[in-house]
Amino acid sequence: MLVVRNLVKDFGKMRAVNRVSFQIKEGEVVSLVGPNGAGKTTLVNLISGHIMPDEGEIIFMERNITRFPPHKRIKMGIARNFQITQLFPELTVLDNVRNCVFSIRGLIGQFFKPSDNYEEVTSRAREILRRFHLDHLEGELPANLSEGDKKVLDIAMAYALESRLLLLDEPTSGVATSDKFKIMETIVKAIDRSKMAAMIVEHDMDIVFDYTDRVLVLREGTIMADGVPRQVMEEPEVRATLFGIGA
Amino acid sequence: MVLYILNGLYFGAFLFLTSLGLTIILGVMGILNLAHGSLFALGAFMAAWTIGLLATGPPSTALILAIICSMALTAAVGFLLERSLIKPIIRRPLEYQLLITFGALLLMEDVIKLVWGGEARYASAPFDSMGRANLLGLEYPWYFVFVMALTALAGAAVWVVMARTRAGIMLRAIAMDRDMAEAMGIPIKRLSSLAFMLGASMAGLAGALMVPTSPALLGIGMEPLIMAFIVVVIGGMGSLKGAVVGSLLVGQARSFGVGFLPELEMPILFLIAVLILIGRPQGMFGKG
Amino acid sequence: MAGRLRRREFVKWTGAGALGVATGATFSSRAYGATKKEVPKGPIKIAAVSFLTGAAAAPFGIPGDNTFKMMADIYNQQGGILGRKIELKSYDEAGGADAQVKLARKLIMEDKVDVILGYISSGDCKAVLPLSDELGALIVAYDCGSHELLEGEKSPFKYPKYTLGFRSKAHLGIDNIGLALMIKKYLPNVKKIAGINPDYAWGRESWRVFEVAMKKLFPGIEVAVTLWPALGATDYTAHITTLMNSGADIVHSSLWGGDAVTFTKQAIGMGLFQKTRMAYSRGEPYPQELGADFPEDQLICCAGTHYFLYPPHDKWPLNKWFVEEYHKRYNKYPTYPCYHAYQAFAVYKAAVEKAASLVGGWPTPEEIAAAMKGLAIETPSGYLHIDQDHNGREDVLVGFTKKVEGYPFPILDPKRMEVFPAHMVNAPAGVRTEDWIQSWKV
Amino acid sequence: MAGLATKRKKTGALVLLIIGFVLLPQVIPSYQLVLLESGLCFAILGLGFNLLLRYTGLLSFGHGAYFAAGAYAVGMIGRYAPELYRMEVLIPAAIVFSAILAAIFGFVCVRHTRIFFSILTLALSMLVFATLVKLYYVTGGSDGIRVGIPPVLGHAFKGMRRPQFLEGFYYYFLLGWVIVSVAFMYLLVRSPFGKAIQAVRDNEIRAEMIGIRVKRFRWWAFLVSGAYAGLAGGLWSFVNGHVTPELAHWVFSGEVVYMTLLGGFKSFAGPIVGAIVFTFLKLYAVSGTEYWMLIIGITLIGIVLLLPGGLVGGLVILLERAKARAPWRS
Repeated sequence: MLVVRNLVKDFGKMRAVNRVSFQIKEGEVVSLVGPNGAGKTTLVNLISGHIMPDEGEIIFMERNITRFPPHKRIKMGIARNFQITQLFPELTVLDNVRNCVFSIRGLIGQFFKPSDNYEEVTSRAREILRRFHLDHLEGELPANLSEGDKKVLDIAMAYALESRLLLLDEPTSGVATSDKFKIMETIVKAIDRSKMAAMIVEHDMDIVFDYTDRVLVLREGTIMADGVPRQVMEEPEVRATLFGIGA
Repeated sequence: MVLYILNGLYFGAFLFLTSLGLTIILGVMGILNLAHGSLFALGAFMAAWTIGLLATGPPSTALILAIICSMALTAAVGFLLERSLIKPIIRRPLEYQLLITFGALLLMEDVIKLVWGGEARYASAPFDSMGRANLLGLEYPWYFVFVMALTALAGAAVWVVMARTRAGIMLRAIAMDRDMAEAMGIPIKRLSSLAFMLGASMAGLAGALMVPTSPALLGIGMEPLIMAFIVVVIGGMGSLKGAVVGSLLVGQARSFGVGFLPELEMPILFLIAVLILIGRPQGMFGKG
Repeated sequence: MAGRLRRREFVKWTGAGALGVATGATFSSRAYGATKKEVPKGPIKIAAVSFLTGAAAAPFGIPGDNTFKMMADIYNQQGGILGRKIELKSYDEAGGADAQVKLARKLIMEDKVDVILGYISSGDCKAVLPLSDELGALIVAYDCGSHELLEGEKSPFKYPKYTLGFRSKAHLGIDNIGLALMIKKYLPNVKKIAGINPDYAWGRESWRVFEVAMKKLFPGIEVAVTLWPALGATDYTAHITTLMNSGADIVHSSLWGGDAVTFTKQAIGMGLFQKTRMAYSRGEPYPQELGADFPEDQLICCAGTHYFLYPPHDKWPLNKWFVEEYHKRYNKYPTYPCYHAYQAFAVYKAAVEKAASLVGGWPTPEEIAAAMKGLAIETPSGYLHIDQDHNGREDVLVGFTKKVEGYPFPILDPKRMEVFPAHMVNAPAGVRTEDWIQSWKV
Repeated sequence: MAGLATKRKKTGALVLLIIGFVLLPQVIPSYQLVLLESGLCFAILGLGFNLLLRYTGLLSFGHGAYFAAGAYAVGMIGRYAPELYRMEVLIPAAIVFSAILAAIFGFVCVRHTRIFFSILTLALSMLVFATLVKLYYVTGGSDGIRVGIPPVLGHAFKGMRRPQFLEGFYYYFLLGWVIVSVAFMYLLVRSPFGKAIQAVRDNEIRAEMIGIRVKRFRWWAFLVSGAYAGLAGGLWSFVNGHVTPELAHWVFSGEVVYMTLLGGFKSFAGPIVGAIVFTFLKLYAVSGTEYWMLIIGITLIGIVLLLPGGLVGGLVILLERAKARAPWRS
């Protein structure tokens, strides 16, 4: 479903992503690991279209989307969340999610009927909130949410875009360990394996092991390993990179 | 031809002095001070008044004293403005900042009226008494030469302050990154006042220098404000180099505009400004 | 009552019916309480609008306003108009055309003044005079010059343009035609002219009339350059240089107020007067303003025959009285705005008294207007005639500046002073000034 | 159910308000009524302006340009195409003309935000101002253009004086437009589009990442805002009877910002209240004293420093205080 070839991104002299190539198939849940500054977030930004690559290409559903603007990619089914949660602080939780639904339904440009009068969209938004256990907060402003709930809302917004490829940038960072798994459970439940895939940037190895089928290890902008988590984690070089021990 | 360039320089001198203050304040405090023109007017009225008082004595001394008084007064008023109005809203959204300086503008216009009355104030003795210089076969009023020289001097002084003194370097630091500067423990409050006073006194100087050639009137500050605004937009917000280049450019553009496109003397300047804004919203020497 | 009527009117309109004239009557009665056939007790409310602040205050607004006050005082000493005391209020003309429209609307609709005597700027006149008929109130423009103010689109045009709008003086035609005739007489071999005029109605029209007249009198004359500084400009250096390089023999200028002073000072400083000669279409006040600095041998027009030395005091005592009275009160010689203010006030007074003698009792604005049309009175500067087009007709005085013993400023050289009679400098009613000039046989 | 009750209350209040406005001409003197009409025109302008400031997060300091565009559309048609000088042509013309201008200027402006946006809008409006002043033979320069009373649907107001026109038909005509504009804006800011531009205001990056085309949506908002200003300008030109370049000058644009903050830009009704209050405040300051700028300036500074929520904001606070003191009522 996603094919990345020789992707390159430079920031000035510093090369953040260096000739990265990999694939993701339907139903896969892939984790992306690596030390800080390895280029994980940059990779997510490149695939989501937040920034444009200097070289290489990105193919999604057999189409070359390397130069597509974000809104086109989203239409095609690439959605993302943000490592540092990005919400709409002056809109209610419901509207935060509803905007996404309007957007993906191509209704976002409608300017005559109040949002509340779009029952179908609203109920869909509520359903998503329920799925992510936020339904009781729909009237609140993001500011009044707990860190964990903010995180979940951020993910729920990405999910609401009815994506086929979900790019999750550290969905559980900054969340109490007890909640981490609750969040992952909901996410994984939400992913319909028959036609969806996900790429999750993650630090927590337990999550990598428990919830993802494949892991990509990134170092200094290049992929140093790609495979089943348990096996990959055996490789001393990887352990050295990730935990700075062995080798 | 040479005369056009001279006129351009002469006009540019005023542009430079007024835009200097505007750009420093914009750079250091991120505020577009709409009341800046009123400071110019204040300087003009103060100078006209002083020269009027000293009408009996020699015009040159009257002029010098007038300049000193105007700069002192505008600096003081600048200080008051900064402390009373700008400081409280420095962290507030843009609309409040622009509006409060707008309020200050309205306020000062009427204060000037209250103090000096509504009639035009002429004080042309210094200009009349100086006569014409003979530069490379061209007749040109000494006074205009004097204005250009003094402006160059003032510009140099400001440059020295900004480049060489500790205060200047700290000001530049604030302009670059206010929060960082604050974190570094730079006394922002005091320096903001200093920047404001410096800018204000420059506007005052410009006003004082204008008065001998043209009467002090109500609303006299409007045109200088707009002109300085154009300069800042062209030169780049908060950039001294920008102020210099901008005022030279606008000065010449106007001088030759009047000479050869008399129908467009005003719009052409805005056209230049807009074109530059479209290409580089931060201006020629401004930072993004 | 009026309210109910208006409601009916509204209902009628929504019924897409036509509006009755009745509402018109009720309106004027409601808004103005114009009383019928007996003289009301209360004072006459007169609004005088002149520049009291800004560049035009010192040379125009203040002298004009002084004269209004002086005349109100004098008339009141004589028992007012038809026994009614005059209550004169002065207003500032500053703020531009839009501000003046708002002010005039307030004066008429809320303060319900009997008449507005005012306006120095042509821009303000053009904006305000139409309100006379729109709001049904008498407005007399006293100093502005725009000749298009009361002229139509093309000749012949229907007049009067406004039933209740007047100008108690001649328009700028006389100044600029006067200058042209003067140049023809004294400087017959002018080859090249230039112009520097303020960029609005007054400046544009002054130049147009002057240009048309010059081209008529000097076939094939060359126009070097025309400059249009904004009103209230502070720096004329670029303009002056352009004029000095233009090689023009004569530079026409209708700059006025502070602008004229500023320009002239900077021009003296830059040596313009060594290179060319200025022709000021309204120069009369500036020799007094600038004093001895004002260069000699420049052409000056007096917006009529308004000059503190003309008409000669022995031949025309009214001018002697006026000059002395004004000088006594304000310790300055009257400039032409003073004469214009006198004219407006005197014309209104005469018209009211004439109308009253015809209808008996206090006349309505319409009746006063009818009486004002065709009125002819004596003024300190000679005879003034308000023609059928509601515009004044005057002779015009043009001269050259000259330094003379006994005056701290150059006066008009008595030996080279010309008065062109009204019929030589005013177009007849119904003909546009430009077309009239074109029709001359030279 | 409580929601429904308040809703009914609200609609009730609204209906009363409209009835009040309809009956107003019977009670207040004609001069005040004309002033009010000016205020209503500025209210429409304020609504449009606030669509940018409040809902899109963009401070335009050159909104006078679009107001002027509408007013001059009327003036120019009167001057160059008298045969088209009919209300049913003029108002649409005003809207379209200003919308086009806003479309062009907006295309440039929406590429920037914050002070850059403000300065760019300011410069553009001053360009319009300078052009209007300089093209004397086309636009009448600083003298501006007269605006006569146009026929409406073939009905010419023959021999009618402007005050009658303004107190009679035109007041209700204007009121109609105000109601329509308010209603449309009310719907707009609650529509998906409205929520979208608020999203853009709140978080540009995220907005882009949920598929909102940030610049385009800003541009649309700019367009609508400009069209509102144009409509206001067109309607106002008949009230004033005279249009001048001053309308495009930044000082007028500054007054628009002032009105909006005076009323309170955080609330939907703010600009409307602000515009009407400002109109009366200014005129009575101007005619009451020659030091009107002092009054306007001090009120302005006072509002900014002491009442950042504006009049409406302050009122809301008062009401809440009252509620707090009398809990049984709410």
